[in-house]
Amino acid sequence: MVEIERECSCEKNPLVPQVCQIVEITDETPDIKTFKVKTMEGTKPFAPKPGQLGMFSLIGIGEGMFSITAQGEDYLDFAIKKIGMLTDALHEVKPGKQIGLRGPYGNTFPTEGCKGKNMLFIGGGIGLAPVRSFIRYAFENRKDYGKIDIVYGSRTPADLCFKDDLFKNWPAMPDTEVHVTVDKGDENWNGHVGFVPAFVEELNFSPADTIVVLCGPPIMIKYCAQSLKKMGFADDQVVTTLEMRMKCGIGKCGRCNIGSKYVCLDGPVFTMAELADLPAEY
Amino acid sequence: MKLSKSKVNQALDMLAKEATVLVPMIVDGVSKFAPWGTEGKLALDIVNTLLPPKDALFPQTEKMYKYKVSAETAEVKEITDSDKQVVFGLRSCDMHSIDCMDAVFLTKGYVDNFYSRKRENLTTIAINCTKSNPTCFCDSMGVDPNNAASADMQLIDIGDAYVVEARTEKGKAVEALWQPLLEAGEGTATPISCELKLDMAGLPAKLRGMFESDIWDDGYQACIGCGTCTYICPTCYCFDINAENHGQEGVQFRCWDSCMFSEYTRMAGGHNPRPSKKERLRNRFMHKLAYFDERYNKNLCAGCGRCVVNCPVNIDITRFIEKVKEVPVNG
Amino acid sequence: MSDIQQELRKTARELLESGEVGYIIGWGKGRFANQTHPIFVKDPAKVDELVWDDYCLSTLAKYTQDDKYPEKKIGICVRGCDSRAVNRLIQDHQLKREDVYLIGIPCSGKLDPETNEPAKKCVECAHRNPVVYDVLLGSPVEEVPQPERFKEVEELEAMTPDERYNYWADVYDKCIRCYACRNVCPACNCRECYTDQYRVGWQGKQNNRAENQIFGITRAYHVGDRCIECGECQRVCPMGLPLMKLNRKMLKDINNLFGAYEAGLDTETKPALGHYETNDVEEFM
Amino acid sequence: MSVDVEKKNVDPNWEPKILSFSCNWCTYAGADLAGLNRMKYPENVRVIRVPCSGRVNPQFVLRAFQKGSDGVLVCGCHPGDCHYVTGNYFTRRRFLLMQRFLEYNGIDPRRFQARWISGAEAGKFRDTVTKVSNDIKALGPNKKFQESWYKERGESNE
Repeated sequence: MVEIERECSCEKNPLVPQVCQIVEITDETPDIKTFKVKTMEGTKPFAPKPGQLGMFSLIGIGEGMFSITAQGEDYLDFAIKKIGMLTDALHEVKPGKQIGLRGPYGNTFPTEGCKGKNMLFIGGGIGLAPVRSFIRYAFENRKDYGKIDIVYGSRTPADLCFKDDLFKNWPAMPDTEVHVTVDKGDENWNGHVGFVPAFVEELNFSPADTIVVLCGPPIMIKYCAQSLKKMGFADDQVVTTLEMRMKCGIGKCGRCNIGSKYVCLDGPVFTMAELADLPAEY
Repeated sequence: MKLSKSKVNQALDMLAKEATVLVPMIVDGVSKFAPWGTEGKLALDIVNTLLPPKDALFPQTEKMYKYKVSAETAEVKEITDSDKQVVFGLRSCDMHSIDCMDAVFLTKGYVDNFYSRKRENLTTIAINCTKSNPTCFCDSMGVDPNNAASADMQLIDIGDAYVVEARTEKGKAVEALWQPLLEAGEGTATPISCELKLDMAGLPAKLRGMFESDIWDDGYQACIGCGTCTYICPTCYCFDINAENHGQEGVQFRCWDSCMFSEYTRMAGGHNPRPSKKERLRNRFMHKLAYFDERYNKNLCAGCGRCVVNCPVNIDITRFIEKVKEVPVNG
Repeated sequence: MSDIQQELRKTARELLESGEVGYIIGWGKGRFANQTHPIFVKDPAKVDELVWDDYCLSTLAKYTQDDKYPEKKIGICVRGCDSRAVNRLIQDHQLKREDVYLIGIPCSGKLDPETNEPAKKCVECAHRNPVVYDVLLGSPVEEVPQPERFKEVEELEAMTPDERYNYWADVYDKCIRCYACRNVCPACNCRECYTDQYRVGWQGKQNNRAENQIFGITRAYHVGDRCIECGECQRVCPMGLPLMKLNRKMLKDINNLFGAYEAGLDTETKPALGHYETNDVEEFM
Repeated sequence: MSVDVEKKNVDPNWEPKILSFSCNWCTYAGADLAGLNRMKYPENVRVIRVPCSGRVNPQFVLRAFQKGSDGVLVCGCHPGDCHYVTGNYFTRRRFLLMQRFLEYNGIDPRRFQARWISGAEAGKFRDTVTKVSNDIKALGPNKKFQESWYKERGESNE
């Protein structure tokens, strides 16, 4: 049903980063921060399409591939969860820190192919970060898309990221519904409690003319995909984005392959139909 | 034109004035492509060196850029040096592996500048094989041991001399340089073929459907998970990128990595899509025999037999290929 | 030898059929006559794949580390070297004696597949008969004393420091860091090797002399008192590096400083670096 | 390839870099006491405090040489006085072997030493580091095991 666009181009050495600057750091949750990045001249480092990736490097410490969660006229946003050596160090830096950035890498969400369709965005935890780039794109081009549903879940209310978007900005958009759930509530939580896949089933979305964009922890993707299937969604109506250990970002270094496809170059965005043809090794 | 074997040393001397000339040598007991003029014994008679010449294009450790960092600032300076190199006396299988690396590093959207700079500066001079090792099976993998089609120059061993066939501009430049040494003469070599024959017809396609096959359940146990097979393989090209820090400055480098190592695919947070030797060995064989073919339309196995000889526990890709052949289709 | 092979297959069949063991680790034949490889036989009908010939070089005990909580006992063919490796692993609490069934095979040495001469590691072997087993096939062979155990080490010790440095620097320069020596070694049983924790900064991944020196020295030092002198590291090294000269230096000093010591002969003798005496040699006053 | 150039072309103002791993409970206190008593000891010794001499991984020593140290000294409590009862007994075995092993790999054993220095032995601390410093000055700069990065940059590297 949807065709995923694949393109890549590069003029300068794709493996050498450009020096950029972190201009702003926002705490999203106790372990997720959003880093706003500009070039040293104060411009946007590059113009990614929704779903694309950037290789973010704390020079001398390490490089990591992250999805670009938002972009503006002159900046890129990366929402990064503290999980390993690089991200631990990243969470310690202060605004003004100069970092290395290369990209954009990978393919993009099928923004064109989805035009005229209803959109169902499903995110879990930090999995909302890549999906958010598409959500923002859809709102910027609101008339191109039908009804928009956003389902988002995290472990606890404190772990919900992009709270402004979830509770203020997005619900205010026309013909849009935002459904939030947490695995475990607290005394101040009045919303839904439960896992995302079950919540999706509860909400019982209609598969008619709808495209699903799904990202979260592997186990959530697996069970959401089953739930969606039960509800009548076909494999090619469900788009997801994968992660793998990456080093080069340009399909050379070898490690992020799933079968003969490289997640950094041919992915990270795949439809469930495409994934069904690939070995289940991710 | 032909080059008498007695003049090979002179020919190498001439080349070495203009470039680093890598020739098959035995250096301290190890056969490898070493710079002509360094200590070692020229060994043009061995079929395969232990270490392939891939180091010339894709060094085990390659510096990419220097950096300086402070608490706030960062500075990056790309390292672009690349010298002229000649690989002399490489075999068809090793030439095939350069073709494979060209496909990886120079196509599919991005050109790898570190590789391409070295590649542009490299001249390849191949020599046909006059005998094969019992572990050689290149002709089963689509490689002709008598002729390396993509080399800049092919030398054909006719006994006491090599017939010189320059095929590209780079090859013709070498021929011009050698002009004073060359004599008129033609000749052919008796073509050889490998004793070890494998039937590769339809194998990549068949393997693609065998990801879940129980063929993988047997044989991986013996693997010790070392990197010998991948490091001595002429075609293995996977790499890792890391930094070497010295206080506030340092150098970013890339180095060979091996899909046989457990941390190769392990992500931050601990998830590893290929957690055991079974998945890792499957990926290696699949990559060699199926995935690469699917992506680049070539066998990533050149049939040189190095891994067959050197695996500490004799894991043998040729026996695996035979085993795949025996599996009934749709079975 | 073929008698032992017959007996081995018979024993293996019985063990598998009775359900005493889940599988048997032994040697199988490769494509070429001079090749064997470790095989794992589960099916009693396949015991004829087991061989015992002049090329059964691999030590097998390390494979128990891939299956730390076996459902049934693991049957392992053990020669002198394998049995010492089993003892070492038991002593390190990496293996339980009751988890393995040891098929002891006295061994009078194997051949180097390249030269067809007796393999170096076997020529230097001081314990040809298994030191621990549940069943012994054939009868014990005569042990060969090794008065020249440390001869190679002494030759190096006789050099000047600079000569030694250059000798080892040349060795480390050749290393390709494939880690075969580490992975094959029955004494290397850390769950995660320090080299794989390269992000911590122990070991850079670049291949150069300094990093290779760190690896070479640390590997030998980590193996230290656990080296059972099976010589596998040196056998599997694709670059043919003389790694046993490092391991034996450690052992020689242990012998000189702390008394006669050979690892893995039993599970009771405390490893040299795993304990201390209050009256040890004192040089640091 | 030779590295036996140590004594040649040495800058007369060259000062060795010596790393001392000192046990928190004894030697570090001893060094402290030396300071309190205004004892003078060579400033080219850098002290790294460790909880116990048993904490000193032999790799620390290798890394120190790799990163440009000219000498390494490991100091701990006297045998029998370990704060953790047995730590230094293990240190003793470990470094008896390590010293010999480094020597076997071509390092002069004077470049890597271990000493027992208690919290009261300020004078012994001063004497030991002074002696080690003088020994190493006499030996000249160490190039063995060093990363090429430092070798290329010569003496200006700090």
